Amino acid sequence: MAVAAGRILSNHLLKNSLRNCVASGLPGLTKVCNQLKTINVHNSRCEQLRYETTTTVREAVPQANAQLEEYGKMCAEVLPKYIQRAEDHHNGQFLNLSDIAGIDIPAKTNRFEIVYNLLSLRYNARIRLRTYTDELSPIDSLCSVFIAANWYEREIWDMYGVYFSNHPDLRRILTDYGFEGHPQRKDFPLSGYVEMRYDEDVKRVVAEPLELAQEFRKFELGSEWEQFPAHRNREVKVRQVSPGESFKQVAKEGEDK
Amino acid sequence: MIRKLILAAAENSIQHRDSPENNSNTKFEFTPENLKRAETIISNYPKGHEAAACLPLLDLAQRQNDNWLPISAMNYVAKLLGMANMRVYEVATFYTMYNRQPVGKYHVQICTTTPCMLGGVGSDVIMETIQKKLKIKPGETTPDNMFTLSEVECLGACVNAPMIQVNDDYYEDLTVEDTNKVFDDLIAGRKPKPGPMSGQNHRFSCEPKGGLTSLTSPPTGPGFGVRSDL
Amino acid sequence: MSSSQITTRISQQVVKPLISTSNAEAKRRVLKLYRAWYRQAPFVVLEYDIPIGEKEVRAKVREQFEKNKHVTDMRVIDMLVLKGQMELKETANIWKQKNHVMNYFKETEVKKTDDFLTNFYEGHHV
Amino acid sequence: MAKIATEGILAKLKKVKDIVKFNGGVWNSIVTLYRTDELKQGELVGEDKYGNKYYRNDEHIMGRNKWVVYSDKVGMNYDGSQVPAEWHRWLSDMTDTPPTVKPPLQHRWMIDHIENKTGTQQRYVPYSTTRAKIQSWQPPAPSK
Amino acid sequence: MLGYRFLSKLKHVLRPRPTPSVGFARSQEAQAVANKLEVFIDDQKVVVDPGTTVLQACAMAGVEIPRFCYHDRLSVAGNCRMCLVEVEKSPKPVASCAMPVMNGMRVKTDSPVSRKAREGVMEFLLVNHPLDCPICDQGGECDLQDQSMAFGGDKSRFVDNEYTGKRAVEDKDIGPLVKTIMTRCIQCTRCVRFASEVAGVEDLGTTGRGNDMQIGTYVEKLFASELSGNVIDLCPVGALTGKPYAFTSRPWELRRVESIDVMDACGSNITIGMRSGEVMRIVPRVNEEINEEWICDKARFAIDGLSVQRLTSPMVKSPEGYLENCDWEDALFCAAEKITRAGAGNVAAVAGSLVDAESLVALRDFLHRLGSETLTVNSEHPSDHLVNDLRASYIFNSGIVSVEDADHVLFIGGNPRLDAPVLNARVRKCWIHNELEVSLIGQDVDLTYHHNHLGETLSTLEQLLDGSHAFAKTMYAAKRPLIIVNGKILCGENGSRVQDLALKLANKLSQQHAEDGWNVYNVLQTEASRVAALDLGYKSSSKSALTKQTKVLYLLGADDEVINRADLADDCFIIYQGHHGDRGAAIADLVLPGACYTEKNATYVNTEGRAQQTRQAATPPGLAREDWKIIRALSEICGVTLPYSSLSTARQRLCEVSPSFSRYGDQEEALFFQQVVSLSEDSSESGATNEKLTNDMKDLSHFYMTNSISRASRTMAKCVQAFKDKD
Repeated sequence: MAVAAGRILSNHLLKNSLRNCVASGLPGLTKVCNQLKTINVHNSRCEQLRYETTTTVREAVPQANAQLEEYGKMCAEVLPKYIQRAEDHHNGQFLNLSDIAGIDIPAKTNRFEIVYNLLSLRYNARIRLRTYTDELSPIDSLCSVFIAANWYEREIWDMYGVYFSNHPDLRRILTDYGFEGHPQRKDFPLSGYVEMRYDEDVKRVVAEPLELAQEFRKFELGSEWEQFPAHRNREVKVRQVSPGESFKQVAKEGEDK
Repeated sequence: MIRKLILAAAENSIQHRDSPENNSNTKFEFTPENLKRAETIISNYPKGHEAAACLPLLDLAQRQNDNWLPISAMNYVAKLLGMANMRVYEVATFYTMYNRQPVGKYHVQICTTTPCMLGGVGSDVIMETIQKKLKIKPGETTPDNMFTLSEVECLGACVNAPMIQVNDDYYEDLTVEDTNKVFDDLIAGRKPKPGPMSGQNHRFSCEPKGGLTSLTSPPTGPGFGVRSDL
Repeated sequence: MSSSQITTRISQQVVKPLISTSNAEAKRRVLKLYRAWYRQAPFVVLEYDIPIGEKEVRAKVREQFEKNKHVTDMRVIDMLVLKGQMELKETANIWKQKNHVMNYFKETEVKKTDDFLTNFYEGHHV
Repeated sequence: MAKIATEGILAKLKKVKDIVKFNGGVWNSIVTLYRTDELKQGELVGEDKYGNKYYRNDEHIMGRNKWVVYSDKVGMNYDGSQVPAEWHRWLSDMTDTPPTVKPPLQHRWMIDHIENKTGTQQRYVPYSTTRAKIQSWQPPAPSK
Repeated sequence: MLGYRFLSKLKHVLRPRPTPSVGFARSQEAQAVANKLEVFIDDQKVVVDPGTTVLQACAMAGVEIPRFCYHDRLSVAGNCRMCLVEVEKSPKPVASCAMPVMNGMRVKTDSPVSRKAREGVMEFLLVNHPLDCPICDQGGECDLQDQSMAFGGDKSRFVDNEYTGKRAVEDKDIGPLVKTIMTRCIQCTRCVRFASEVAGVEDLGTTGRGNDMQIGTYVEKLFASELSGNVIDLCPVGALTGKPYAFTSRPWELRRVESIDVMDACGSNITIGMRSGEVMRIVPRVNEEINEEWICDKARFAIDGLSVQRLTSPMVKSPEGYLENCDWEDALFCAAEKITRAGAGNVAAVAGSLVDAESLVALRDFLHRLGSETLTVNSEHPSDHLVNDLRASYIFNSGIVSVEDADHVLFIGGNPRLDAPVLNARVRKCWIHNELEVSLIGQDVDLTYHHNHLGETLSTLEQLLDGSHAFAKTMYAAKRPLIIVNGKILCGENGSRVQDLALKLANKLSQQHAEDGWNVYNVLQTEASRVAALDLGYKSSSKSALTKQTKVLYLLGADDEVINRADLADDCFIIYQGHHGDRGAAIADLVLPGACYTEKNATYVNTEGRAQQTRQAATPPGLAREDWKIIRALSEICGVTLPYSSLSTARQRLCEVSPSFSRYGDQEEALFFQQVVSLSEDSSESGATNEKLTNDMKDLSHFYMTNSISRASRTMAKCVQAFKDKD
């Protein structure tokens, strides 16, 4: 049900060594792996990703690419069982948790996507692990593995309301005490629910339901004299790629065009 | 330098600026003869299209008014033709042959376009001669209001290069002596004979300098080349 | 779809429990939390120096709990209990300030009225 | 020993007497003591145009050797800012030459010394210099 | 909003011009289908009428061609070359705005040739265009900016001007409304064409030639037109911008509120540009049936009057005679006390020119509940003899758009150019394109087009009626004549006589040659509130209605110099409710601050009887409140509470009175014209006929300041001054 996906990214090997590992099972990265049954390799996102990462600093070393790709495959198969191994596996040494990010896609059943970015300083390689959850399903905390996860997870809890079980000190980190709701959720209104002001009578800051006496600032970028709307929002044509289709086919079609 | 440019720009500006001799209150009216001429010109064009007579009427006005067009003359023509003033201004500013600033008695226009610059002695020499003679630079008028010198683009007499135009007359095939002679005459009040000057292989018009090279035989008569049975 | 239906659907899918494994346990947690809040009330009054008595604080606590009395989903109850615990911790440790506590009582909020003249004088848009 | 002590006491009493005398008798000394919380004797260096009197007595340690007795006009409402600039620099040891010896330069553009008006009706109240977005109509005066 | 204008433009192209009476259009339609042309725009087939240009055909196919000089409502100039497109079998790209389509033409709008042509043109246009976009008021809504982004190349080959500088052109001073920065001009000549075709003021032109060509007036001159502001919208670059608006805001900061203009009775559609509760500017909104896409300068520039001389607090007169601020409770109780003490029948109300229908109906109901019937509009009409009970007698029956189909327009009184500039622009358009004949009775004025001036007196009208006038024959020959009577004339001294004669003449004309269903009789009202007020049963004469018995006079925005303190009893208590401290507030004993048209959602009915609504852009300043609410609150305090307390219920009440109020945007046709005529025949009276028809709008200087908002506006005052200084 929850899905964990591992993807290996590296500055220099991104062109073709991508693997999206999708597994079904319970969330909680440390345990999820035991239930990881299938490994499904998706190529459908290749083009998109190629796009994201075309700015390479170093020149690609095919050999290293191949190695890391192998390693990625191995990770995808083995690593979920022992996620810790991603950290201290001899060939990986992903010792650094650089970031935990969250994405909210309300339309999905498991609306939250939690993304862990790991870095191996030893090999200058990065690995990106994704897991999915909903509002009520807790995720196992990674604090026992990475101390750095503490505040990141608190942030995720504060912003998205994803509960991390076994977190040593899960509480709000950014919002004010008494703040209701999780601001990064897509269904949280941009203006919030309450507005704060200093009240002269009670001599303290009060929070009141939103009235927006002050104008809510918004830029209207469309011209009064719009003449060429077609040219302004030129549609980006997105080609749907079915899972069976290989990246090379897509790329080739693109060249033909 | 820049100041000079700005001043020059202001002088030649397309914008009208009232001055003592040129403002909308300056008196201008066609003389009775010219009025008659104007009416004839207007009658050349169909009714309702009087505006077509704008160019000749402006020319008439310019000729009547010492070779330049004050704003009041433009307004007068506009009124005469039932046009908006602005439409006449548009015409008058478009054509360079309408002088919207006072000019001297003789408006000397020297062509400095490539053929005149290269042909004969070259317009550079002629220009220098005139400047020396009149002691003015292009765009200026002599203090006695006799001459205005303008540097212009091609006047369509390239065969007879170099050339100048003084009011309505062309003086062509100029040399330094010819030029001096023309201006001596003009200063003396005589009118030199227009056309190619004698200095450069005197010719009648624009025929080749060394005599005709084609069409030398007499023209054929009627019936030439026609089938005998016709 | 009522929340109980959701629960069944989810339970069929083997959901991961948040904390509690049974409704009884969830209920126990709620009561425990309520008790903790109830006992905290005099300290809240004292420590935050608020112009409100214990009684009102307890009434407010009860009101806050009753606001969610319709909730039957065990996991939702758990989540609410978790948030309630965090809130209690923030309150008990005096991480909060007076205004945070007082915001529960909404004393400055103006009641909306349908009376035309009142709204007219106040300049409220109806 | 006792004699010395006695002399010392006598000298002190004399000093007290001098000070009381300097301050214009017992009653005036009590008033001055009430006003300034101390009773001192010193050389009158000068008086400014507001009526403040400036004294000096180098027997006191540096920092206490110059002092001002504010004009009787201000009563108990005396304030450090009532000392004009030229005396202020003498009083705070920026110079030892009092303005009585070296009068300050006078220029036409100089305005009179004003004490700090904070807390009074004449206090400075900052005001907005931006024009109001909406200007209200000012009704005309009644025509009679 | 993004594509609104585009869509509406497209609609304009696609939809045949609205014809009020369908009869004549039918047969033409059938004919037209036969000789349609088939063209292919980017391989897409489009069937168009002959004479359509390539650009229009492209628009129909949904392909927008970039353009600068081309404008739907102006003649084709074809001088910017931006609209070049590739046409198959044509050796060169063609200027699509000037090229009529030919059968089977294949146009390629996005081919390499077209794109290269555009890039080339853009490169040329930018050779001398200054790069001062950051300080240019057009920035953000600039055609040149947008199109160079969409169609331009990324670099220029004209690098000389890094040394020589770009061409600089002197700025022209053409008045207090339009700011010129002529260096930015790309010589599209839209402004020149607008001035000579639409505004009818041939002051602008292109002087000089080549690189020295300039747009300007040649002589220093005021661009004296009541429509001059429209050149700002027309200018595709920042050469012509609004002088009062200069450097105040950016278009993307503005919140757009679609509203209605109330400066005249046409009800031009406008968009209010609002930023943080302040009205920054007003621009026209397309409405083919009213204002096309023009608005007059008063509508556009009088907005600075909205922020000065405002009534921001209720005021009550002190015993010393000073108006002093008070709070609403005091003001309302004071008013209520006076009203209840005055007793039934002694309370009168006069409605001004900018009042909305909601407050009119509220005031009417309020007074009726108090037992008073004295409700009038602000007019000088001496007695109430006008036939005003039937709608046909006071609205513009045939609609503004009917001018397009008319073959003869007879103006009676007034100066239509200044009373209804957008109507006059349409008449001028038809005078140019449809050979419309226009004649005028009344003081002769400059209408910007040729018209027959028939006479100045009533007798002219009589002569026309009995056929003795020299012009009568031409007039009776007209198939679709329009008589447009100025509303101000009807309110004047001879109002009822004029109405009588005009109605008879209209009747006679419609019986002679006019086609069936053609409305001849039209009234051009000049005040935005007038039709709504008359619809709601307000009487048209305030002079006679106000007697010495009036104890309390309620002025609802009545600011014109019709009511004088001297005409009233000494103890008459005057309550003024309105938004500006103007003439009305000056004589009042009690002032209740209301909202002006940008500050409320309100209904206005234009001269055609078309209900439209303004939308709230700003909030009423200070303690000011929406007008109908004030009356509603007062009614409650007087003990005669009105039964509506929200805008929607107030509108329901309006709807009960006349359903036409709720049909926003539609012109409500008035019936019973024949009854109006017969009524007028009953009331026919003979009077002096050699009296001249008065006219208070002689020239532009009278145009700018006509109501409390424009009288408060500094910009309008500057315009009057500039016009007076002109000569």
